[in-house]
Amino acid sequence: MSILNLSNILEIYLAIAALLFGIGVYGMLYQRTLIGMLISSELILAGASLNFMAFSRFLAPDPTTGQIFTLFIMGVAAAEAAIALSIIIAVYRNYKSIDTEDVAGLQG
Amino acid sequence: MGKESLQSAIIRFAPLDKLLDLGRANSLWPMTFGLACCAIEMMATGAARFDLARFGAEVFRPSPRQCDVMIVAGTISKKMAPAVQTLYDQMPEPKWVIAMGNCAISGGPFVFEGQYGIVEGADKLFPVDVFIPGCPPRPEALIEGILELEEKVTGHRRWPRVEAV
Amino acid sequence: MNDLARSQNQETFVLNLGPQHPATHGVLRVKLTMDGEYVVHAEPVLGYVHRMHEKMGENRTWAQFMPNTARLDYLGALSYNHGYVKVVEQAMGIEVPERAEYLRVITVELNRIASHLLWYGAFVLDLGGFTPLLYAFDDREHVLDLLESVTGSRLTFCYFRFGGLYNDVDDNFVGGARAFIKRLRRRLPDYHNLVTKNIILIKRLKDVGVLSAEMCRKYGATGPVLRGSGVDYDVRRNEPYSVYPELDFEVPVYGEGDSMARYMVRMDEIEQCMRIVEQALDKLPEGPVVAEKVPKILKPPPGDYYSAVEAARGTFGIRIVSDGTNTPYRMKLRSPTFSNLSLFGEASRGMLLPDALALMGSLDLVIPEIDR
Amino acid sequence: MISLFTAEGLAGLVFLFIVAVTIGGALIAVNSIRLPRAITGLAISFVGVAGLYYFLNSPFVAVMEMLIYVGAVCVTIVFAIMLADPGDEQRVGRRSAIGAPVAFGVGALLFWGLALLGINTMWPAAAARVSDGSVKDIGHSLVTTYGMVFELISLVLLLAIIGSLVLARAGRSKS
Amino acid sequence: MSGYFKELFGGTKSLAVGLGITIKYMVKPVVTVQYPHETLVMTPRFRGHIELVGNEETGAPNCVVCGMCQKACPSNCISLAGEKPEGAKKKILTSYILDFTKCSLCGLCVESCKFEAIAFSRDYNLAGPRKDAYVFDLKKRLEEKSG
Amino acid sequence: MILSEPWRLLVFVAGIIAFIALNAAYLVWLERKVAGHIQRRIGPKEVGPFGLLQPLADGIKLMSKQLLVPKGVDPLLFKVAPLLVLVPAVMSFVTIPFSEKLVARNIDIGLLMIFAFASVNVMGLLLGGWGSNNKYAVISAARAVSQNVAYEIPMLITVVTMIMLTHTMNLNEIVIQQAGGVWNWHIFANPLMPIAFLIFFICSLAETNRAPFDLGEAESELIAGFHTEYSGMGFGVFFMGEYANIIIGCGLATILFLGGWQCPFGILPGWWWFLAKVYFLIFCVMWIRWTYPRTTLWGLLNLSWKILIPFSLLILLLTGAMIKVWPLITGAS
Amino acid sequence: MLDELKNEFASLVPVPLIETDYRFKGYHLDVEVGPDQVVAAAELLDRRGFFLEAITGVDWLGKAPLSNQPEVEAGEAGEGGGAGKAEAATAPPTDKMEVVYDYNRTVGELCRVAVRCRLDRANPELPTVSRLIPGANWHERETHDFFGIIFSGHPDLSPLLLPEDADFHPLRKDFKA
Repeated sequence: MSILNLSNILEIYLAIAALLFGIGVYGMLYQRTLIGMLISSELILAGASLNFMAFSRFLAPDPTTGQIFTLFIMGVAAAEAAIALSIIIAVYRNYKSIDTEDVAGLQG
Repeated sequence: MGKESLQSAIIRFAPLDKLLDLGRANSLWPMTFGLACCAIEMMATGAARFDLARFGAEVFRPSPRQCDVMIVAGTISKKMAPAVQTLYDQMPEPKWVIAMGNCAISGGPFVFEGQYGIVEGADKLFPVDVFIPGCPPRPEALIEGILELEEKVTGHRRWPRVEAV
Repeated sequence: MNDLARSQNQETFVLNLGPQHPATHGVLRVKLTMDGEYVVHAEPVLGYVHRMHEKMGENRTWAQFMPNTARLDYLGALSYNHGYVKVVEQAMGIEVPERAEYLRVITVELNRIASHLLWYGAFVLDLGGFTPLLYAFDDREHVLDLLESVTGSRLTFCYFRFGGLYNDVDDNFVGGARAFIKRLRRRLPDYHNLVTKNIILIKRLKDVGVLSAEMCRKYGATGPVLRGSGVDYDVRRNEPYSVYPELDFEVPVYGEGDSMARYMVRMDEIEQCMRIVEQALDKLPEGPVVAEKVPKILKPPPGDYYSAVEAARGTFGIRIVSDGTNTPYRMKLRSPTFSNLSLFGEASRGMLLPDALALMGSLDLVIPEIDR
Repeated sequence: MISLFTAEGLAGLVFLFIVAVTIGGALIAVNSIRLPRAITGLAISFVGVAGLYYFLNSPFVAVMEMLIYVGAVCVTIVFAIMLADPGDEQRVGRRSAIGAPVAFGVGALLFWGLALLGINTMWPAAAARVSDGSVKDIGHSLVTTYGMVFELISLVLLLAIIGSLVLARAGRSKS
Repeated sequence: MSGYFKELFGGTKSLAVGLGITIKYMVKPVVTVQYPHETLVMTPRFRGHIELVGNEETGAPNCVVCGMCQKACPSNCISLAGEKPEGAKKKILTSYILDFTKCSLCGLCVESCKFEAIAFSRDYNLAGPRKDAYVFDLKKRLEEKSG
Repeated sequence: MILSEPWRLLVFVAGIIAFIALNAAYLVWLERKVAGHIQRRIGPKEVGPFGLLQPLADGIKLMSKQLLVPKGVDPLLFKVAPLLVLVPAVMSFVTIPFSEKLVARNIDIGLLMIFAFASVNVMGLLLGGWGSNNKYAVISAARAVSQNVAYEIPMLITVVTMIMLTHTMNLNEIVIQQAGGVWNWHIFANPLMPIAFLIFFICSLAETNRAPFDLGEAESELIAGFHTEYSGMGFGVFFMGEYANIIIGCGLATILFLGGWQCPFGILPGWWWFLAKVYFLIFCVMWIRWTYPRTTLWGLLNLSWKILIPFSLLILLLTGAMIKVWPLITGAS
Repeated sequence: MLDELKNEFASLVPVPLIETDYRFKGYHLDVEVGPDQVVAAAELLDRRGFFLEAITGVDWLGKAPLSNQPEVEAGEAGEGGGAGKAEAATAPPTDKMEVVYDYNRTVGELCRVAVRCRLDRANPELPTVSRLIPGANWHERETHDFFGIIFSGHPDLSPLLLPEDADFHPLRKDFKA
């Protein structure tokens, strides 16, 4: 197995997907701003989609299935981004901060 | 000025220097920057009758970052002087200054004893490369000023000299 | 300019237009408080070309102040020449020969055409159209050629003298002026087709920057700005001077008060200027161009005198105070754009940035005249 | 052994580069203090993911990834940052000290677990293909097998539009 | 609705008319005077900086050093000096310096001169790298001109 | 089997970059000449014959100009942004068929790919404006993006109409369908297509931030827009990207509507015709720029929502009807 | 019209109200008011549709204000200025500042009114009219710039034409740069 042949191995994609997922989770916990968390969540979604795509490419009898799932994830992600951002802006308007802790504090 | 500092950065290589100078001299982009009366003549120079574009110098850029030459066209008041200085500082090297009109050269007709409002000449603020006297100078004089500046950059003059008759 | 400093209220921010900004026609600074692209508050900051004209008036003799008047409003220098010689002649009781008065009117109106042409170009440039500026300049060059052939300069004319003119004109000038008017008559339809009727321009100017007549009165706005708001006032007709009473012209008035109305007033004024010049050329009498009894050293009787003329931008008023010596004691220059601009702060409230700049362009600013 | 100077070799090299871009972008995205920078990282990472999709025989999804994520989602987020910028100085030093190691631990643990799971599982070999996954096939399945989901997604998007409009407008009228 | 279509058609037409005008001017000849290669002729009244006028025969300046021009000048750009040689009737000009960088080209000096000793020059395209080049020694210029 | 011809691709990419650079340079020259003659002046003339060396001089000058990174900006964003504008433009060229053979990568979804890369371009503008730490640049970037997003809708609807008509997203395929005489071009495919072409053209003007939709660079309002703070080559790269985008917009219009490299008379090779058509459209773009004043953002959005989108939807609907319903009525297969 | 105006002014101010020779002076009515009547005069004129053309100051350092003497004006119309000068010389010098408001109107018969107000040079202060006439705002600021005259109640008297940090008043006769 050559290092140049990695693109044909399912496990590599799974590992990358896992890494993206892990980075996303790390970001979710690490970032303190709502937008930062949104960015991390996009990474998590990207990891999940990559899994779908990889399985679809290597295992599924019908390769369209994974692609369609990914497309759906994109649609949901776009909707999620739009909603999340309008929430963020609304929150910001009300509390003049997008820091998660500030929001929590002000609610009480 | 301006040239020296750049030359130290680039390895001295005569043909290259010459090429760079040629490029710069033929692509002098002025700043959209008029202070007073002379600015109108500056606009007239860019207009159809005189057409500064023939020398590639009609690209008036409104942002100092993209300009090569600052045509100080008009009276610099003391209130304006810091802003003019800032604009000059914001221009990237190599840069040149043309003082157009008597006000920019020496304060012109607005100099009198006890004046409180104007800077007596652009060269009090920063080095000036070409002076164009007149109140205001005719557009031909501004073109002549651009040609003078090209001569200064490249070291020789490509265009015939026109003697006034 | 480089810091993104936000004001106290987080929703708004301060945008500093100028002092060097393409839209301000020179060096005017406007502090804009913006909410997004909406102007919340606009505060013009003046004085960047303050050239001490009023102080210089006190330091120079009456005759020596002449070149200064040309540099106040360099686009309509002859109107200012006219205002100044008029007030001094009024104080001294100098009678000006008729030919000189006719020539004054002709040159002033030609100068007004040049000024309006430049405004037309610059205004469309503010709105993003570049080509009309160059067409206007093309025509303007012809006026300037004419004026240069009599006055010797292209911009800062210093042509009028107390009691008359610097020198007489020749037949070439008369013929040239007629030819120019013919040429401009041919060109104006192109201007209108290219710009006035353009849907983009109409959309940008119609109902934008509406100034009410009352607002103009409160701020002392004059000239095309006032006439664009439906007030029929023109110094040339309401307070006749020179030979204007003998000439037949209309004062264009538009009632809408929006930028389009101000635009139309100026465009119509170009046509009226051409009518005036034509009539004046027809009626141009023979005779001397300088009054005979003009004292060598002027010493107007003590007292203060006021006089106003209609400059291209509005009423140019000049108040002189003489103490009977050969230098003015006080010289107050009332420039029209100073008052016209002062309403910008109130008028631009709540407007979009491009619309506010269109409004500013339609006020026809010449900054050195404001700053003096 | 594949030589570097064949088509496949070059493709392999490009693949490695794309993986690096993906991971690097993701790391920039989560580690940046400045949000605009984080967004740039995210965009870079998405471009990388699009490249991976391309390698997975799906140029269509790759292009859609660019179109939707880079062109729409990232731009929307930048807009949100512009509208609600907390300013850099405000955020520096406000990160709790325990947060970072814990977050790193959780992330690393998840990665380790998932990767192990993925690599150690014996995946069944690919069954016989019923289609080759071309755009035509995707379109076909979208309106046949997955028709219902397709409709649902459009509903979700519609709701998202209305919802964000309502939210944004509510904030606006208040100010 | 009819307003909508009216505006749409009217607007489109106005845009087309605008394009027609620019293309019309595009095919017309240019009006540029290509300055260094060709140039406009200055009008006889063109005001350049002032120049001393010499006697046509002798070449000596007409100036009688009365100082009227100096007094008339609003911006003090003229400074002249003269001396009265032994036995001569008139003062003779020794130096006539014009600081053109302060001049406003108002023409008051020429107007004030009763002896037609100064006139406007035709220099319309002055430009140069040195500021002091525009402090003219007019007497020297006159001498150079007359040979 | 993925990258079957990497070397060919590399050569093409190099060629495209050279093409873009040369084109950008000479389009600037052309623009200045066109502007000059429209305004009855000459334009660049003295530098080389007909001013042909003018772009060279400008290029040399821009390259030797000091690159200023103003204080207070994020250097990474500031430097990446121009590339984000240029690189997608280069990538878009990969799928554009200059002639039947002269195409870097004949991808089945080429049309979609161009739009995907065009959307990255938006990101470049946004980051350039945001990264400059200059209010004018930020406003300009926001404007440019809202305009791009607004005009993507009618543009994509028009493109969908085209896809319905052609049944393919492969650009070369689309051109091949238009073989034959001029009447086979898609612009004459049905009576609605000229309007569709107009909509597409207007949208591509707006997408490339050209006058009268150049709100992002509105000189009289926003100094120089999102590239206010860029000097030297940073500005040059923005410029190149902009002109590359113009070529792509006009090229796409040519491919979709004007028969791409198809020649109506059978003389001269295909790429010649393609370029001739593209340059004609580019001339129109310049002609428009030097004729009209600028719109405002609201005027722009009004145009998009009130005129372009309804019309493009109508065309989509009618075209769909024509394709599906018409055969049913006439009984043809 | 002019008479009505004169009557109204007469009820407002007891002191000199001069109808001037328009052809010679350029304005019709010359009213002198005290600092406390400036606003009332503005109100009166504003009600009658006048607009403010300009505000200006005159510094009469060591001189008697000239233009206020009816004899001079009546006697000198259209002539040279010998007698007026003599008149001025005889008046005792007083250190005064003067603020002149030029009113004009756009409707009806032409009528220019100059309202002037004398102030003590040591303490030049008078109420602002900018609340009534917003256009006066800049004129007053400018007058403050040039003469240091304080318009009490003015919203912002920071320098308008002079640099922001200027603390000099250049049109005062004792100003030295």
